[in-house]
Amino acid sequence: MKVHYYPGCTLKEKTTALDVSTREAMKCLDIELVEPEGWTCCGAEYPLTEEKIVGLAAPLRVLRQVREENGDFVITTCSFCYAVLKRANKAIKDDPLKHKRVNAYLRDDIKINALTKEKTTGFEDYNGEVRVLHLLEYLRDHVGYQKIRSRLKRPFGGLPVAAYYGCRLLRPAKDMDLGEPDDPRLFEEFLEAVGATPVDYPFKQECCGSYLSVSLPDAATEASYRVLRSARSNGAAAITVTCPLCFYNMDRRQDKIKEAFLDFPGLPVLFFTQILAWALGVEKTVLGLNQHAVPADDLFRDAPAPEVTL
Amino acid sequence: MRVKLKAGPEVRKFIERVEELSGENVYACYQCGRCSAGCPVASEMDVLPNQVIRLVQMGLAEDVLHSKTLFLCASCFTCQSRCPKGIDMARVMEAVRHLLDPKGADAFGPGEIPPDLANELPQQVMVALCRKFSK
Amino acid sequence: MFEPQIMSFLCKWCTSAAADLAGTSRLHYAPNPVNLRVMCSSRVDPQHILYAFKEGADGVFIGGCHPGDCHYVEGNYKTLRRVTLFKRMLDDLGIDSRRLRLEWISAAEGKKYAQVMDEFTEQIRGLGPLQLNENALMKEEEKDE
Amino acid sequence: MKGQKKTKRIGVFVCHCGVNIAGVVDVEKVAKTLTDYPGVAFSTNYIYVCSDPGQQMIIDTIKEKKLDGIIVAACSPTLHEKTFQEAARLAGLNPYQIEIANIREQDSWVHVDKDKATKKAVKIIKAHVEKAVRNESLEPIKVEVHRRALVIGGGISGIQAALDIADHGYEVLLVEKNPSIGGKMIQLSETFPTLDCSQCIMTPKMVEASRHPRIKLLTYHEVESVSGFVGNFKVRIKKKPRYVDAVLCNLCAECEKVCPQIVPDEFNMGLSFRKAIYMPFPQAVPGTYTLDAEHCLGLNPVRCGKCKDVCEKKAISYEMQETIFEEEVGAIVVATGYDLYSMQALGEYGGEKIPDVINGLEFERILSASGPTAGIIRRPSDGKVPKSVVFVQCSGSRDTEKHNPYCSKICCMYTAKHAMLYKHRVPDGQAIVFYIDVRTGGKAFDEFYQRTIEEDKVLYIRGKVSKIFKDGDKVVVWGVDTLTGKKVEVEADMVVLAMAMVKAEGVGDLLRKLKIQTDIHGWLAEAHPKLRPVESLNAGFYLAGCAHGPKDIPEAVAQASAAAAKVGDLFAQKELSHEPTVVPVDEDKCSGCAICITMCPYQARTLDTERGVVVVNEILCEGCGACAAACPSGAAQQRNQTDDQIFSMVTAMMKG
Repeated sequence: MKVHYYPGCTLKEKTTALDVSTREAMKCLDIELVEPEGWTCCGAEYPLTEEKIVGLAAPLRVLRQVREENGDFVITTCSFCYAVLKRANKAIKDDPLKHKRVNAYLRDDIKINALTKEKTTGFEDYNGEVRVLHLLEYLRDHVGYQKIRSRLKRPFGGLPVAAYYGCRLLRPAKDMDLGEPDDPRLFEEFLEAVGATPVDYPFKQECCGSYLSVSLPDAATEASYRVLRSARSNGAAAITVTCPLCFYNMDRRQDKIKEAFLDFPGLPVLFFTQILAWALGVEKTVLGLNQHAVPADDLFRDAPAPEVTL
Repeated sequence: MRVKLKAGPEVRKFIERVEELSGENVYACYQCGRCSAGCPVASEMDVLPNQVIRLVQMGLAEDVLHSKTLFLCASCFTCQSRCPKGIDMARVMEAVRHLLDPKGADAFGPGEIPPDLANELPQQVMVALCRKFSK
Repeated sequence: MFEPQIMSFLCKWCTSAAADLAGTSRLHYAPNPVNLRVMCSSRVDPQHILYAFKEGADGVFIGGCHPGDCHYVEGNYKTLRRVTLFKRMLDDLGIDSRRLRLEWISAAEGKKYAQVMDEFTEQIRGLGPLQLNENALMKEEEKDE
Repeated sequence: MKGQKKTKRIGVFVCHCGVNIAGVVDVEKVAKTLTDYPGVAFSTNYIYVCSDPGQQMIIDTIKEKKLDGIIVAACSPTLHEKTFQEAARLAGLNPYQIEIANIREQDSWVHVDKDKATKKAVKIIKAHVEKAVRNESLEPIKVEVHRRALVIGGGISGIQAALDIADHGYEVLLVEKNPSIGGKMIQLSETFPTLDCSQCIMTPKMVEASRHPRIKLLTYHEVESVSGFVGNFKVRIKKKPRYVDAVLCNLCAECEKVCPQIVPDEFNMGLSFRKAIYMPFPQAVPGTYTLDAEHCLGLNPVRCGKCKDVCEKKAISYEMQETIFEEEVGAIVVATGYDLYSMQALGEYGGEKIPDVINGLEFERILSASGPTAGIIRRPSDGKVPKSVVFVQCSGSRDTEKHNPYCSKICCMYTAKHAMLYKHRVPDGQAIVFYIDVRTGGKAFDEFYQRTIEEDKVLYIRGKVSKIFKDGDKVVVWGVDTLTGKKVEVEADMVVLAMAMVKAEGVGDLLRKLKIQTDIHGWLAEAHPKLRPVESLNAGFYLAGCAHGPKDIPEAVAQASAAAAKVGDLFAQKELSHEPTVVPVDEDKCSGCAICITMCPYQARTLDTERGVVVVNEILCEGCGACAAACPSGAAQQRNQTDDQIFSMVTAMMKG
């Protein structure tokens, strides 16, 4: 089965581990991922003022391209891309003024015929026809946990794992619609389906510091520390994320966290797709584990999960 | 110094612009402070989120436009998700930031990112940060 | 000067009481509207309105309680729905729908009542005498019966 | 069109009201003009028609001129309609043959142009003549009253209402779904602002209710359905099997000792345990054990039967069955109370998953001398005495976005009380209250609140808590002090959430059965927000206590007494008198389309499916006329304001 998949810029360049593990896992589930022709950056940040209409053009172009390729939906894994695509799509459906103004920008785009590569101009208005799904959502609603369970080659043996949602998957809830923003279940259900034990901890939905790690590094260090510490003190052997930026803040900058907070012993950070791929039988050499600053290799063993020392 | 509250068309226009740009009714806020209580970066802010909306309500444009807070909000929407009145503070922040011209010393542009860090950073960080806080 | 004839249907609990208050406050307003007191604005049937136009009214006014204040729970909402729909029909019948006006005026709003009466009288004066297309109206009446 | 042969003799009396009318309206001319109007047999003007000689003139004229309808053209009908109706009655004329034409407030006082005002007066009077010639003589609708009341709910409001009605001399059925009366108040520790012990002031009332000769206490009963109308309700009541004979049970407690089934104790908010056979609390009324079939091993001697074996009084029987019986009452007081909003709804406060985050009622039980900790403040997780307690006001209240938009009203005061009592019991402990506003409108309330701060040194922080989470054995609270602009964090031992009050669970279904009006939050709706605060929109139903919305004990008691007084008003009448200007159905014209039924807010109209016509319960009809306006066939006609009357009035007003 072919489905549209929007990796986004970061997965293509810096954080290929998320992209590669997604593709490998989907292969195990007999799902072929197709990227929309000529996709561009989504803009990373959903425009929050009523006047920044042009910020909606990029994500909606991507979605329109999916429609042109007869796709009903597109899946993403990066939380930032997911939020921007989903919110832009909702805005154009809900707000007639935005619909009118954005389509005025989009109408005269150059169209490339997928087969002949012939260029023409003029598009039908995009009306929000394509659904935007996070891979977690797709796995739950389209693939089904039943099917995942039936294909498991290496169930995780109850490894205690913390699900980290961060901001973008859940909020604002009226746009994202992935569950109660202070009591979500989606990620935990996924972890159970792959045989891990989700750890309940109160920071699963708190912010990791986001891009403040660049403009105000200390604030991000503290925010990430609180999340990691909470996960670890509640018994997690690893924390799983869906977002390359959360990964950057919590894994790549974990040495800085340890420097600032001496009581923190460290915690491996995984992409949820790495867990999925490995459980479905993918070899760990292709999971991009070499991109991790905090070694996570030990978690992927055929033997029972390692003891967790707190 | 005692702050003189004004009520002229200029003050009204500032409040109206914030409301128009953000799509939020700033008068819906009854100052419970929950946005500040849950904000992950409030401790770094010179003006707390609830104070930002308070200053807008009072029409004290200068105070709010010159606060560092505008460039600290990471749009994590924690405030929005818990606001008892459903106000999206991140949008109010963005609206005020939009009205700030020139953007001032707290803005953050591509030039501020050291080249070696830029090599390492996920693309989304640079795009998002520069869209948000750029001069 | 053209003196319009205005037929007013007033809810006993609010607008009629407001008209009384306007009186006790000695407010002066246009004498054109003549008031018929009903128990509730929802007692007013579109037929009554049409009949008033037929009998020479240039304007018809209905006064009811503010939303949420109806003495009979939600009679005023029923009136609002009826009037909204009926206004569209009036236009079809060739009667300018501005000749029918519905207002929420509470028993405390004597001043508003007087203002609205003046305003409505002037508005109808501006629209001029109602030129009734008797044929269209008769057809409508037959349909009703 | 729609004419009627005018055979009536109508008299017109135009009042000068001194110069109030005569100063603007040419009253003589008006009276003279009316003389010739069809139907008018007599027309005159007089200086003050409402004066004694004026009224006498009316009485004499009615008799002398054999009038069968009169118009008094004078001031607003709200002032003297009753006066003239009475005068007419003295003259032998039916009061419904009197019409008041308002030519003062709505004419002479508001217009200056004498000519126009005079013409307008003529139009107004002519219109009323048209109405009068078509008026029917009417008599008030009479209906017998069943002088017996049903009170639903055995909390403080229900008990108070029942006692008052019974003291008025009427019989009362007090229905309570739980095994004992007492409601929420009996669970409270001490009450603000006087700190009386709740049980001490409540139990005498409970006992009084149980001993009152005119109160029939129906505990462990539920109202199944209500039919009929004011004065004449038929109520079906379900008696749930208690499996213990309340008369035989001597409270020896042997059954409880042998029962193997352990169940969370509802009375202690699940903070302790009871057996499947239990007394809800020591002062329960009636004083009897109840066997909770849901948790019993099976009501079967083969499976267990231990309680039955040890009961010397042979009070226990597994054979008891649910029964349903019918009662007739004339009035119903609804006092079904409230519940606290579920903590599960507040994920950011732990969503009920943190054991040491509790609600206000749980804290009441912890404070209570008869509670699970015998009045020593201990936290649920480990029984330690908490040295730092945070109280969070407005938990789930004043939140238009996700929870309840309204203020729950009593939390400010009970939180102050909680903090104060905590400090009394744990003097070296720290009590912090997070609030948005403190509302202390009540007798001696603000003084109490100030005492909490000044004398008991409770720290009040102005800001709403954003997040509460567990960290080790501490409960961490993230808040803000909006007064200083400081973001604050408290590592507390226990947190008490002042949860919003919401309509009682399960009441929604009951209220639906009663067909009683509620507001959008499920609270009972009063007939008028200012002037009829204890009556329902549905005649014969009265409201008491928190079923109507959040309120404190004195308010609930006051409302219950007011509801009882209203029931007394109703029962003081042998029969009910109801305005006859209702909207009956002309069955010959009715097509049974039922449109009028959807218009009626009072359930006065029902479809007789057999005959295919709508039938009207005239007692329930309030005469708004919305149905008459909607009726497509003209079958629904309001008495003395028929379409015919309105049409002829319009003609007179537009052409007169």
